[in-house]
Amino acid sequence: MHIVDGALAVPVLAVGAALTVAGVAIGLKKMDYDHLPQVGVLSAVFFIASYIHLPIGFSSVHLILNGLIGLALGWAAFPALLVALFLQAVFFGFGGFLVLGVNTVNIALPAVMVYYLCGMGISSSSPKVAAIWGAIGGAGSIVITTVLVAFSLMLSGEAFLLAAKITFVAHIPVMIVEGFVTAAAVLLIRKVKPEFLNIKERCDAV
Amino acid sequence: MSDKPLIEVRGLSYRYPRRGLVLDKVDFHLCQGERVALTGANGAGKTTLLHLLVGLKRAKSGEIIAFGEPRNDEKSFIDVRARAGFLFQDPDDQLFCPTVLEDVAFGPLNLGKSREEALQLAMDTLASLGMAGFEERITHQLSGGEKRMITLAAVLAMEPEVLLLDEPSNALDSNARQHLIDTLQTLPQAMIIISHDADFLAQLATREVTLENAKLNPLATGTGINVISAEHEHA
Amino acid sequence: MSDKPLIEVRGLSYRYPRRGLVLDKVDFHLCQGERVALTGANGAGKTTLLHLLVGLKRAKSGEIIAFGEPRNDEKSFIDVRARAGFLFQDPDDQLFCPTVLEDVAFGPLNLGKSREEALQLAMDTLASLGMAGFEERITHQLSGGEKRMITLAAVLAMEPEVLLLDEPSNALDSNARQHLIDTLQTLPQAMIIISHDADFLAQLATREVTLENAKLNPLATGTGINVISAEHEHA
Amino acid sequence: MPQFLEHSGTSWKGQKVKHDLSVIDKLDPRLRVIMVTLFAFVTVLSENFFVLGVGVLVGLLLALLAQLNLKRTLRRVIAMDMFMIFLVILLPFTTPGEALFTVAGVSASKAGLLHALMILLKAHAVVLSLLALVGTLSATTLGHALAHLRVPDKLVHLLLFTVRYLDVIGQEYKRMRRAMQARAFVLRTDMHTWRSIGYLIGMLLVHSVERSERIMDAMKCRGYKGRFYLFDDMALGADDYRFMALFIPLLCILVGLNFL
Ligand SMILES: Nc1ncnc2c1ncn2[C@@H]1O[C@H](COP(=O)(O)OP(=O)(O)OP(=O)(O)O)[C@@H](O)[C@H]1O
Ligand SMILES: Nc1ncnc2c1ncn2[C@@H]1O[C@H](COP(=O)(O)OP(=O)(O)OP(=O)(O)O)[C@@H](O)[C@H]1O
Ligand SMILES: [Mg+2]
Ligand SMILES: [Mg+2]
Repeated sequence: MHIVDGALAVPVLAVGAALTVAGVAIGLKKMDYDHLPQVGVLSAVFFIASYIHLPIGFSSVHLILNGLIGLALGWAAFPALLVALFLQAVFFGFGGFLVLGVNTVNIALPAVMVYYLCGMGISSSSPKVAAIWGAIGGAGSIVITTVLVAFSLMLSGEAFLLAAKITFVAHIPVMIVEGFVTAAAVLLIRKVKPEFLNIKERCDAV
Repeated sequence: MSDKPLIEVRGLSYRYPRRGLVLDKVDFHLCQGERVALTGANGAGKTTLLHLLVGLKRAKSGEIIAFGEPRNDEKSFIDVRARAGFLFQDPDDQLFCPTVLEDVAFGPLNLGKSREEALQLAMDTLASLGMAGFEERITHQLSGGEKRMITLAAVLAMEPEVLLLDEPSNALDSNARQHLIDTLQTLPQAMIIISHDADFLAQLATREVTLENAKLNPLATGTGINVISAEHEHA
Repeated sequence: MSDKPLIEVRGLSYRYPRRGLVLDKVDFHLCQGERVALTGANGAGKTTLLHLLVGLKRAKSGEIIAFGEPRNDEKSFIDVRARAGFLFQDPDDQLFCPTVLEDVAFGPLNLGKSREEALQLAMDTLASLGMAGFEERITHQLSGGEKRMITLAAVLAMEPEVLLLDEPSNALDSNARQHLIDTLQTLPQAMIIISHDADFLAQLATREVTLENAKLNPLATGTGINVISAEHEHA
Repeated sequence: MPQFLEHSGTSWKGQKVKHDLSVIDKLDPRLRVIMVTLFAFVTVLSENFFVLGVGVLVGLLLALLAQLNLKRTLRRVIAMDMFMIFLVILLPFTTPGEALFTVAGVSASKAGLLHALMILLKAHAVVLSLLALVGTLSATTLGHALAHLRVPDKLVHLLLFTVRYLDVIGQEYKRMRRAMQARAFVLRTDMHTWRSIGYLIGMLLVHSVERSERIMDAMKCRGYKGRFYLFDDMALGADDYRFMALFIPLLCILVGLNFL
């Protein structure tokens, strides 16, 4: 999902950077110092998820988990994912440096959207309903991410259209896997530590 | 009871990148009915040895013969893992399902059992350990002693022929510890038990081996070395 | 030696959301020179009690008087934490700096010492525990026993007046355990020691209290309850 | 990303990647961050092949100066290549223009090929300089450098926390995965696998959050008041000025070449 340096047009880079700055600013504002460890942990989990490969037929996919991170963090997903992507870029050469803004928006914006779209759903009293919303969140965030990646490519040149389409098709298995995995993770966290998904607060708010 | 060893190890060596040699040409065997205590200082390499036995780490040199066959690749170790139950040093590492029943049924499911069979087996195993009624409890919220018993159930539900126990009595209070000892004494499986608790081992082990300076040395406890001791009390 | 308690607790209660009451109107005090063993089954609430003493959790009701002053808000507990050294159940939670020296110097730096003073203090503390030469080692790569000694050094470097030790002998081999006992015996501080290891406590504690059904009950060990025992062996 | 790269990151301790000390390590961390940023701007914004060629050479030179581990660096560069391989291969065929050659009836344009080449050069120049100048810092030092460069305090703290937990969580993940393997778990393409991995991740999160709370507690017990201390001072020295004296004119020349 990471885009490398040099591929995108300058205006796309600039818009991505601006959106990331805005998102991170909101995220930092909503996150107090006592929340830091929790956000840091999720940032680390995103980092590690990219090393978890699941087989799909003869090939394999790695997890992204931005849906799960969004569900747990809301706007704080922006700083969390920026930090993880920054570390990946600097120490592992994943993605690039100047595209960091675009990459962050592509992965963190869907996370925040999922937080608002599926947040109610996963706190439903029925585990089945919650799991379904978890799956929607997991798969949905990948759908939105791929669409955003495709958009960033297309806006940078007509010639990228085919690559953008292929990116989308290639990620369909990822969407399915992420859906199931996120649903299971949501089910487990609901049972074991519901406060972690802000489920209690949401129930109270209703 | 055959006298062919269940697990046999010849000239096993292992080194960690920055740590150097942890195991140096170790020989070892485990026979039917034995309960071998594996002792040694912190960091001697006890956990590492058990990991090697089931192929979670791969030896740099040496042979592992388990259940009559040499094992050297991932594929052959999968069969070993199905037949040797491994209890980890920290029960938290081993419990990952939300409820006790799901966790205990995980192993049988991996062995290809159907969902119904696996659940039945899980319930039977829990009952036989005196843990009936825990099925729907949330694993994460159990006490240390309960977690230990559940991980034991999870391992026994796979109906293993051998048990590998890594410091099972750690952080247990005296009641939980005694319950564990009593349970282990009734089990028919051959075992390797890592522990720093001399009294715990005295109540269970039929012989003792010690890891020191990367070498494995036999140590006599009770009447015999390398033979099934006479006090061996299982039914 | 004054007979005013260093730490005193009156009517302390605590409950966890799904777990219910863990501590029910507990009274307790720790005097100069005492080494109190705190025992109880797994999940009895021993760790919780220590956390309450230094304000890491906030009691639902009850009083905590530490070093002569009542403590009830974050601010007043900061002073308690500076004067009471807390050794956590799992050393991995406590070693958060990359190297040993940085970790041991972390506390003194937070207490406002200059960098030179802090480093000097860290080195002296390590030396006094027989851990000189470990300064540049990477904390993650130490053995269990070594980690335990380093966390003890980290706590002692803050020159605390009281030590709170949560299962310090867990998973230690017999040498490391004896080294720990010997070290603790030479320390002048009053201590509360949580442990399931009866022999370990027998060598250290001057009296014992037990948590059971959310209540704290005194238990006699040796000659006296609530008074400094005669066998108290520090210099 | 190919399978063989799995776990190359989980074994990273968030500390300095082990490498021989080099000239680069004598430079001020802040300077390294600023220089690599400027260099990235100069190369990414350029459309001139000569400039980009020199950029890649500079990247290589920096990598040599930093004495990067060859195998590890190669692995990382290849990993990056995997991200764009599609893009680069497709470009010549999807860009309209004068045909250069045809594959299976589709013609590749010269303009597309040049565009693809340009992307390759830019990406490699940036990644090499990044790994050489910043990738050789310990993550903690990097965090402090960023703090000195006025990156918001909370963000820096978040970075430091992430780095601290990476190792802990990575280890925990490995132990849990091993425990699953020990119970004869094998990754397959089925629901059982996905559910189990989902549970694993959920449990990993729960453990990690609880551990993070305990670590926070332990830090509070040692008097932590929201500040990390670091034993290395950051001050520009003679080496730094020498490096600037070489690097800044070089950057200026590269920028200038674009307008020739
Ligand atoms: N992944 C690793 N990388 C480097 N060294 C390691 C690694 N895992 C373990 N070690 C080192 O290898 C040695 C043996 O470790 P092992 O866990 O087998 O010891 P052990 O005998 O089980 O000790 P304990 O009684 O403390 O559990 C230790 O010194 C440990 O620090
Ligand atoms: N954050 C929490 N939320 C809910 N319950 C908790 C939480 N932390 C601890 N508990 C429960 O509170 C009880 C007391 O826990 P505590 O850690 O104080 O026990 P302990 O006496 O230290 O046990 P051990 O000997 O196993 O260390 C346990 O039943 C535990 O499951
Ligand atoms: Mg071990
Ligand atoms: Mg405890």
